Amino acid sequence: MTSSLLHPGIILIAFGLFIPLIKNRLIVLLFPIASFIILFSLDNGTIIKLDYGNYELILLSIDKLSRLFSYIFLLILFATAIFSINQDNKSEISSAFVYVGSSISVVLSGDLITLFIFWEIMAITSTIVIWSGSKQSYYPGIRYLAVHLLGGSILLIGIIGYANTTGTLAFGLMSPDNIFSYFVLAGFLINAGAPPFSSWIPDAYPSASWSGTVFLSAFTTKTAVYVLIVGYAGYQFLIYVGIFMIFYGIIFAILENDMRRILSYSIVNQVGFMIVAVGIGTEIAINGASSHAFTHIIYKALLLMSAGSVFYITGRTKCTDLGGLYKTMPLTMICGIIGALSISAFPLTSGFISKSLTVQATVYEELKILWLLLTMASAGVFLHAGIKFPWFVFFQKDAKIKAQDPPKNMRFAMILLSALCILIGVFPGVLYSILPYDVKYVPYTLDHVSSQLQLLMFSGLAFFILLKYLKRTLTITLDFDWFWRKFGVLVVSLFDTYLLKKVHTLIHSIDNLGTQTIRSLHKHSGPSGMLGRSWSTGNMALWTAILLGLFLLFYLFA
Amino acid sequence: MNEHAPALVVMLPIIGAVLIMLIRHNNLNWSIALLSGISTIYYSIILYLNARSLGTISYAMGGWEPPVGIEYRIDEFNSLLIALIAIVSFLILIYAKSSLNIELKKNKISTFYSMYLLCLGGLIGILSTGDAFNAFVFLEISSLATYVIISMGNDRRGLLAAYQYLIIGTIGATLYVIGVGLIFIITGSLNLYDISIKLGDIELYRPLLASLAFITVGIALKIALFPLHAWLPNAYAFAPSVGTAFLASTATKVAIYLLIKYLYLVYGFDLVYSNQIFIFVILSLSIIAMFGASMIAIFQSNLKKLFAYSSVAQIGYITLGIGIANYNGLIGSTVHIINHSIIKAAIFLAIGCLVFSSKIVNIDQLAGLGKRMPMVALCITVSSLSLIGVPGTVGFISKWYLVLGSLEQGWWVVVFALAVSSILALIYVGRIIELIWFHAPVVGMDSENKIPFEMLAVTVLMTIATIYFGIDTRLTGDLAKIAVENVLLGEQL
Amino acid sequence: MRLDLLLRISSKIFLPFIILFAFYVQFHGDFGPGGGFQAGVIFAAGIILYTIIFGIKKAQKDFPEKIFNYMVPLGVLIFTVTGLISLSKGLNFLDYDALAHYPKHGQHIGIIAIELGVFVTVIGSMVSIFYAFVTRGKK
Amino acid sequence: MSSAIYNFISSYNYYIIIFLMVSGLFIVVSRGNMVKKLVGLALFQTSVYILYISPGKILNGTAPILDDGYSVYSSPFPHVLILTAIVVGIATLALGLSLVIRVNEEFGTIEEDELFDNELNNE
Repeated sequence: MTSSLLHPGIILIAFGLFIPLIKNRLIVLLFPIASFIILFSLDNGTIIKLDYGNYELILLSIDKLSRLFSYIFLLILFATAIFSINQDNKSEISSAFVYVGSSISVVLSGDLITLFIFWEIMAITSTIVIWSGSKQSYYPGIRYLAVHLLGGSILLIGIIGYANTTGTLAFGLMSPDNIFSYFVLAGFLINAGAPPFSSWIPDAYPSASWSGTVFLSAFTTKTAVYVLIVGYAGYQFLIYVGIFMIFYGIIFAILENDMRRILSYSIVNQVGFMIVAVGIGTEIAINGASSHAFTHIIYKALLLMSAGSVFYITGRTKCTDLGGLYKTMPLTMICGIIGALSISAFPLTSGFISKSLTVQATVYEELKILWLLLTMASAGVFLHAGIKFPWFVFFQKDAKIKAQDPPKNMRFAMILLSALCILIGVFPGVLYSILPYDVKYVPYTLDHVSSQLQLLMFSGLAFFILLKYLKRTLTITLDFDWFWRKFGVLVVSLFDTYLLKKVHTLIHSIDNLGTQTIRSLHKHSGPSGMLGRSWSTGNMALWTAILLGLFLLFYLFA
Repeated sequence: MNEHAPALVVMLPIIGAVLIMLIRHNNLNWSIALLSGISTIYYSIILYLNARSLGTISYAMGGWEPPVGIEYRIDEFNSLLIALIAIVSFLILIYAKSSLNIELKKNKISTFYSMYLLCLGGLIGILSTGDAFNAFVFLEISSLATYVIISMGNDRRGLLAAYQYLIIGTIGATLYVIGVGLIFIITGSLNLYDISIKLGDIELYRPLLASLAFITVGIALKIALFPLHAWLPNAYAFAPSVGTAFLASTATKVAIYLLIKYLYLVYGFDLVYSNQIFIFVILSLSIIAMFGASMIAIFQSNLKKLFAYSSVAQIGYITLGIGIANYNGLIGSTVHIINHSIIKAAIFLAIGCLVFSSKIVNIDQLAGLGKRMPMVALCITVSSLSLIGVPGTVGFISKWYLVLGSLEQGWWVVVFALAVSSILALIYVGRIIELIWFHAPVVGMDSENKIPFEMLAVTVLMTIATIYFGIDTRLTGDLAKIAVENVLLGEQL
Repeated sequence: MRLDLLLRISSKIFLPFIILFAFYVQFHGDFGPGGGFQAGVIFAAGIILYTIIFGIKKAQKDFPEKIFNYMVPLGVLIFTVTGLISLSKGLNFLDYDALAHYPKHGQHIGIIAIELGVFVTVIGSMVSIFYAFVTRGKK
Repeated sequence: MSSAIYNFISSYNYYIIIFLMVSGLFIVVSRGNMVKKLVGLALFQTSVYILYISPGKILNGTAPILDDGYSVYSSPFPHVLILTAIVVGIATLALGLSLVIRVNEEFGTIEEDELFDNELNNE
């Protein structure tokens, strides 16, 4: 067991448990560094094994891909740890460390059981992170937990069945002939925020605290992307799932008013890109997916940090309540814009070089419709996250809020990540060198840069032309479908208000149904219900007689 | 003396019980109980080792050779359970002294020990006897002792619970005896092994099936299979904590063993499972138990009742394995008998600690327990996680085998039911864990009594066992495998 | 206490015979109808009759409740000790052959011993139950 | 004698057993009074005694006491069993009744319905 202490994930979990005892929060920053050093010192292919019944558990197995994901996880943990030094809620930080440690353990695990165990620890600890937000975050946390436990159960069924039918627990490319691999897939996809469970992300993440959201944004979905890359690269089905997620994220982000919810929807959308890439499954696509995960973690954390800073300082999150902060929070504004440009794949930012890989993969595979959709989606991303978020938060009308830039450590964290965004954008070779496959693609060609700039410019133009309509969408109006169709940014003709209303009432009725089910369950199973009440002796004897009679009757005809 | 171990494991607790009744000395009774407990463990382990090395042991009571005389028949399966029960009940005995001092009146304590040992002797008797009627006698001995134990609790509602259990338990035992009587009329024998041989030549199937029905329903009452479970929650809730832990971890398990014995060793696999209806009934009852009881547990506010309902649900898992009836399913059942015994002992002992220190009976009183009594809180948390079947705990092992078994049969519905019922279990356990760790303590609920070392030690030991056996499956899983391979499916394999 | 003279005198006369009959049934049990259970019930019936006629106070003075409470486990002890004796002689539990030099003789002794245990227990429990029910509510 | 009647008469003991069994169970189910329930229970158990003893009887057989005048004996075995069962039944009944007495002392009633409404389902 001594060797498992040298496991970068487990050591982080162990450290995390001690955080409540630590007074000086700067010490906490050492943990990711320690874990990084351990990981760095281990060679690819290092393995820790444990015997478990007839199977063996592989606690640690490193390859290029898992190394990439572990690095970025540690990096973002480090940055967020700096960012969250002012967070007084120690249980949040502690559980966040355990959460990150377990997601690194998932990434480094070599078999399905280990993966599952850490998978579940992730679910539980991330729920605690959500719960640490505020009093209102209790129910979102419960819903979040419910979705993840459902996913976990499906995953467990899949794992057991898969292990039983194939006789191996090793986690690699899952055989598509085996029905259980689809259970596992479903379990993974639920964590990735795939339909029909996409809504847990915007439901749960924004209800965490200003620092909790940053923690949450990076790990659960990206761990899911990792396991999808390992297990399901090249499954065509994933392309459709990804496309759905992309447009789901864009549409709802545009309709949304709360800045952190906007960013959460954009997580769905960005993960959609990655899943599309996983579905394509070629070398460049896998490179695209993993590099996109890498950069996305950085810029999404950056965006959420700037949103978190705004929330921390002003206590507001609604776009309609904010505005004009560029005067009082200039640094936050600049960092937010860098993140926004990154997410929109603006040249010289990190998003540009990673998203290009994915889009290029469709070109190589001659998937024309897919290419068109992805390009359109890129424009959509620019609209909601690239312009909408900074515009409404920092510019627009002046909301006359007294504010200033956040404390030193938060500023430092944001600057760190902004620098990374630009650094990767300017020197793509650094990122490309740690990708799982060799990269021959060169992002900075003239036509690519110019076409991207055109795309961004026109969608930016569209934004400002349509600003008055967009403003109305802040309260969800009738006009947004017209807006989409008119500019062809997205083909969402089906998605008119009528349908939306339908969906809305449907959701409502499902919600009602749920409440009513619980109520009726309580009526029957509760302490005073028919089932939960103490039965009278006669009642029990009657049941005995009935059961006996049934048995005898059955046997009479047997 | 080792060759007489089959008689000794039954008689030692009974002698202990008698001596306690006779001496009635407040300081001595605990020591006598411990003494007879430890000697029972010694002989039960010898019994198991002998059964392993020599094969099935047949012990003729009074020198009368079977099938005329009463035969004690020990194989790898029942000796395993005997050892389990002996060990668990001994540990609970260690725990009992301080707990009983708080919960019982002084003059009742020696009666309690006596009944405890009598019940233990009866349970071991059921396990070891090879005679159908003798099993009934032991069943009644243990049941009578159980009724007394339940009625002794501080809560006066324990009287109602005991009365109710008395009526229902007696009906169950009587139904069992009717079934035995029918077999006796058909075969003219009461020796189970003899019966199983003679049943091969029987052509009169209908009375045989009727006897199966009577025996199944009779034992089902004792094991609290779902629609017949209603006596159990009150009985567990209002008995003294020690009694609850003891009953929950042993009594129902023994009854389940009896059922398994009848289905596999007496009637035989072919007869029972040629009958689709039987499988259907037992499977559907198990699944209903898993759902219904968990559902009720979710809404309970009394802590002991909640876990009592969860016991009903867990019994559903065990009978599910019996219904699945293949190699893995049976291992699942067997392992879960052992595991659930350990888990429930741990949980109810921890609850006993709570009752001891601050009279906690309701769930809302648990709020902030993690801060007030971290050790006990941890025990409850870990063992209830084990109840759900979190990987790395014992509960997972049993569920694993059950899922494997139902997959082998191709019963998807069952697999699905297992998953969903785990979620239900998660909800009621989650409620508790949430209260324990994430809520502020209730004001004015400081612990009044310091929990004595041995109580805490036994509770922690049991909790560690739930984890240890979840990781190291040699002692539970492998022994269960041996039991199933050699005893239950001896002819099929 | 009222003066039910006839009842009291006749029951006083009958009581020794009832007890005697109980012993007859008890010791006759190894080769004829009878045995500890029946004998115990008869014996207990005698005491119960005595209680009914002379009242619970006098009965409890003459036959203290404590004795009967101890008789219950005592009988079981006699039973188990008999079994353990055969164990100590190397035979199976409750194998009466061990109790004497000749197996048949041993059987006789064994049955008597066992029935004695039953006898004691039955008297104890019968009278204890009776006392318990009668004295209830008078405290 | 027609065969139907013969069948009926030859197995009349079983009809008695079934009647006792069902009526005993019925009393347990239908009566709320706890003592009556115990009476029903006793009746229920009695049916079992007859179930055991009746097949042990052999026509023209005598009581199983060795005697030179007889060669056919009824089986003694069921009697032994039932003696045990009766003892168990007595013990159960005694315990049940004592519980009822205690219940009456504690709660002041032995009607189960009232007890359940007032005590168990009133949390």
